[in-house]
Amino acid sequence: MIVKDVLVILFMLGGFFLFFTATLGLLRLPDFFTRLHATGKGDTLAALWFLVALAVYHGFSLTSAKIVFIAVFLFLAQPTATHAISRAAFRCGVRPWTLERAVLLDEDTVEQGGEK
Amino acid sequence: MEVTLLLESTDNAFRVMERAREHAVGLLDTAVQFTAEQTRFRQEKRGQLLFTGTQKRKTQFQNIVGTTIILLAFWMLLSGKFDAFHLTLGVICCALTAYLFHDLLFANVRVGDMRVIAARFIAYIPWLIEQIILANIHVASLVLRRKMPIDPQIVKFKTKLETDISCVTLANSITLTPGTITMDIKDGVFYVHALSQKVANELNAGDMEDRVAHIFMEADHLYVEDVLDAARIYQTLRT
Amino acid sequence: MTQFFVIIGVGMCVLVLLCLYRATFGPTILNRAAGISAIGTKTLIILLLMGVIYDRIDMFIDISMVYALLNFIGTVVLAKYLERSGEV
Amino acid sequence: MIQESDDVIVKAVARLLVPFIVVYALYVVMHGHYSPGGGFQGGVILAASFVLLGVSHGLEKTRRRMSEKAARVVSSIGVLLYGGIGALCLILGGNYLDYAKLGKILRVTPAEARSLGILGVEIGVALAVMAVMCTVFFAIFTAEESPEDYRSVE
Repeated sequence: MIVKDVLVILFMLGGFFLFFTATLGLLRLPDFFTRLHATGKGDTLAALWFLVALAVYHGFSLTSAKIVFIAVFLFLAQPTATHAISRAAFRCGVRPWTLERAVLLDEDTVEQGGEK
Repeated sequence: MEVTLLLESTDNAFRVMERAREHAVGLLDTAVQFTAEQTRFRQEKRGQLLFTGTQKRKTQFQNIVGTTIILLAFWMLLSGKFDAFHLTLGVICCALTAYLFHDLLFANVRVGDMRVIAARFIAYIPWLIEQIILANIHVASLVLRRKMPIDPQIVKFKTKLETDISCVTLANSITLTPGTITMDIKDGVFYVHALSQKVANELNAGDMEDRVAHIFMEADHLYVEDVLDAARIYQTLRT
Repeated sequence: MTQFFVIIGVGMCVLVLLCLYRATFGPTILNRAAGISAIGTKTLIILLLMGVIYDRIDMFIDISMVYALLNFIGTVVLAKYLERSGEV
Repeated sequence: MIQESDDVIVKAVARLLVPFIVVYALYVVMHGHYSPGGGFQGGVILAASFVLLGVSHGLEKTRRRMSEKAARVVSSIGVLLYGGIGALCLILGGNYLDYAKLGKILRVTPAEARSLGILGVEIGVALAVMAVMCTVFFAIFTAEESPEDYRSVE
């Protein structure tokens, strides 16, 4: 019983920490694409940790199977949503933020993305 | 005297071995020819069937039945009630859905090697989760530092993957792993937004692409599979 | 254990408020969309935690699944719309 | 008019997810009296699956499954199912939507009749909601448009 509780608490704290860093990244990072880096990865893994913790807490039942299904769905859907919205930005010609010294994009990419 | 005898016998042995090797190669060649001919014959037959329309109706029926079975399993997982009334409802709903959407689930499936693909895919998941954990540690360490050391850039590379499912696996893996997001796919060219120079270099090494190609048996792995098939046919022909 | 869940749930609510900043003041529509998507994931988890606290997880899990679904479809449709209109 | 998207990922993921979403929506409709949800929510999820299909695979493939004409017919059938069950209860001597009275013609106990009646009404509501949402989606996305229109609206 104690082992189960400790596992649940550990997983949940890990998930909460990842959610916290994802939110911080969403607030702090300089432009849209880098913010997507924070939310796209951090939220997926954090949600996975929470779902694992809840499945462990609930024990083996049909509800746990549903929780596993939510996890599978999230792993399929979250990167796809991230890709879809970053693609929309790319096609609309949003210029990614770069360091001063770096070359922005090579010519080909700029043409492809369309200039605004 | 003995020396010449020994030499002669070795020569003979070598000659016998050479002949045996030639025989083996010939047999393998005929086996490969035989299988090729059979495949061609089967394809011709399938073409005839396709021409008459029989094949199409048959595959459609198979698709509907397969989709119904998969959806019924999903329904039972959701419902959790196994009395006759709810099961009947489930069968009706799943059959209706399968009739409406039969061409979606099995659009691009290559027949025959599903079990191997499933096994390899399951073996791929732990590696992916390890990579994702590394990715999150990377992002967390970036965000928590006061001066974020990032150097965003766009990487472009051409992929050798063919089917859409393998492309999705690769793109979603890229999105989930350290510092990279798939921005666009156009005619097999991936545009990837990378968070720093180091990550971009790692991506160009193409480790992940090889793994995905291995799962779905694409590109150069196809060739190996063919050779193994020929060897198996040779075995059966000999016995 | 319930206390722990309540504390985590309150923490998640604070994170949602932080994300709401990006969803409200984000410079462009795309930033707002990213913020709303992040809020959606967190809401899913909050719903599940509420289910555990009220001991009705079999009921709340259906709601959270619908929430995840609509979040995904909403983001994809928004992306498609922006891509067609060609403006951000 | 939406063309078929040239995005491999969204297309493939939509192709894998849509049948499951539809089955999930039907589950929400059918189990409305045990778990949250019911006719309206199930109908909305059904419509969402059609929207996802239309956005990813183009409007042509969606029309093959649910055309505007079919949507009109289905919405009428849904309303008819709802109103018909209610009116049947009136005819059998109860109040509007007094399901217990249905037991007389279904030959079951009042409790079971109530359950079946609620199920029928929920299916009607789901069909109506789904069809109306699909009509709205078609109406919005088939409208003639040009970039200037967007600017003038904004």
